[in-house]
Amino acid sequence: MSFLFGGARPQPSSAEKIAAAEAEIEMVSNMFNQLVDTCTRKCIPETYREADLNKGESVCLDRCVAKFFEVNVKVSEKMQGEAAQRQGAAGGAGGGMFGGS
Amino acid sequence: MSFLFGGARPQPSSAEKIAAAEAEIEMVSNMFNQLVDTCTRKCIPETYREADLNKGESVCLDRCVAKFFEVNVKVSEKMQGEAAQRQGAAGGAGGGMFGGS
Amino acid sequence: MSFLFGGARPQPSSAEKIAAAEAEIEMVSNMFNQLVDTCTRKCIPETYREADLNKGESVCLDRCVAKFFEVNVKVSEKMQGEAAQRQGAAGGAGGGMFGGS
Amino acid sequence: MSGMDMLNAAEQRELQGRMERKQMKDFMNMYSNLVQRCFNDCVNDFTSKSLLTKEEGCVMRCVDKFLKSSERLGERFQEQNAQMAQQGGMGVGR
Amino acid sequence: MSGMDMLNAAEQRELQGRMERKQMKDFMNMYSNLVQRCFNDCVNDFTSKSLLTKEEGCVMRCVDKFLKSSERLGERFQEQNAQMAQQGGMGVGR
Amino acid sequence: MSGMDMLNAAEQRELQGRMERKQMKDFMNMYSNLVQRCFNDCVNDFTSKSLLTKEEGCVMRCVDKFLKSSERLGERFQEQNAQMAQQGGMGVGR
Repeated sequence: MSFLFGGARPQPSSAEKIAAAEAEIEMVSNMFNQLVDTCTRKCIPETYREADLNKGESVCLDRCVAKFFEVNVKVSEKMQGEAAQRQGAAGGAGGGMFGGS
Repeated sequence: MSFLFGGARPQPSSAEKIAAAEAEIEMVSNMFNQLVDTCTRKCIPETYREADLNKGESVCLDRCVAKFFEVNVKVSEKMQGEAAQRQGAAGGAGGGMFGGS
Repeated sequence: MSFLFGGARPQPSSAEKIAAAEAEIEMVSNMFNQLVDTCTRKCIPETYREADLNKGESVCLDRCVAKFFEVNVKVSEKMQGEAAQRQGAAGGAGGGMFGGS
Repeated sequence: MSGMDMLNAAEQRELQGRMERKQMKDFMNMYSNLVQRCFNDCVNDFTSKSLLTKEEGCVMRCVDKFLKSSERLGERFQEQNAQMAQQGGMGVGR
Repeated sequence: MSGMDMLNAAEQRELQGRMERKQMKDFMNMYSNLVQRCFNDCVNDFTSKSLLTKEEGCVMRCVDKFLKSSERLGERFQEQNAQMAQQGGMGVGR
Repeated sequence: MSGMDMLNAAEQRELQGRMERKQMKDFMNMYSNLVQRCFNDCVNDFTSKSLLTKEEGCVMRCVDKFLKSSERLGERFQEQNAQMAQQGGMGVGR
């Protein structure tokens, strides 16, 4: 999912390349699953009076996808910015559980 | 979990057979975990005044299991019916993320 | 995660030793993920008026970690106690889905 | 741009196999989420051990609506993704 | 009927090993869901850093009740499953 | 006390590799939980297909707050863990 975390570094072994591709696909698939979960909860009322999507629900789903992508882009830009800052600062206080590598 | 998705097709390699059996067990185990999650939320109040299950809670759990199975059967019948229809129609509009093979 | 389930038994093969170490790390990591999920829901209001943690939120998080550990210790002691009882009784009624060794 | 472009034929076959197992798993997860969601939203009467007619109707409409929603979301997801790939090569997957 | 019936001895041993690892994982998941559920429902006071007596009591009853529920649900699950297997060979597992 | 102390060098290397893959997966999970949480709490207007200014602000503050919370929780987690290891050798990990 290159739009999320920037370009890839050179990857040597075959197992590593497969693992990286697999991780990329898994990321996309997770993102889609969360999108389905989130957007159906936001747009589909829990009463189920009709089996079809009505106009309002359909439009809501479409806009929900657009906003979900926009949020993903903003968040990933923010996190890349912070990662770059941290690397620049080289050895600040932080880290915690997610500071590694 | 053959009651959910109909009979198995011939499976050649050993790895595939093990993977299929593993998937079957995992499906049952997932179903049980969801049953526990769902039925305890439906039947057990979040106050925990007593450590034992009372009569009302016990009966509720029993009925919840019966209804959960009934829903599983209905949903899987419905989805098998639709899959059959789709195969008959051979190349309709649908698909989306879940239309594949 | 030895504080949860008592000492380890002798483990022969290399694959088993790696699997056990992996499971231990996974347990800790799961516990931390649940801690993050639970404590942020308990302590961080969903309005996000400010980007920083305020004093009240920080203190709440600290106490939440302490209580989460305390609950883990109490629950694991209780379950070890019951497991010991069951082994002593050797062949009581129980078991269900979670009775197995 | 994407890691997948750098795989050779053997590596692609291996990846393909894993993806098929993943698809099966994904389908099962989708199925059980669907059941759980619809059960949760539709079944609330535990004075009987059989589904009420209105509960069954609710579950069926819920499944329909959920499948249609997933399909629509899948289409939009792919469009958005293709659009991002065009604007500055930031697409997902290939 | 079930995929498992077609495995030979070596395949069953391999499956057995995987199932043992899975059981360990399942137990850990069950344990951490239990902790999370009971913590969530019982611990709501963050003016102190030690569990209150009433919180501890609530957690202990919650754990008891949850284990008893799981056991009961497990028994009913297996009964239902056996029953389905009889009615038209649609059982789960073997 | 811990299982990890008994691994030889080759076993530790293998474990190391698995842990790196796990770390990558954990990071991705953390990222997507973060997105889902902040989207859920901040985005509630579907009369337009672009983020409102106030929604974007909310998401950015939510991300910040969540990262700071995770960092703080990580520190406390490690302290508690170290403390338990001292009191009677019941620590997690090494």
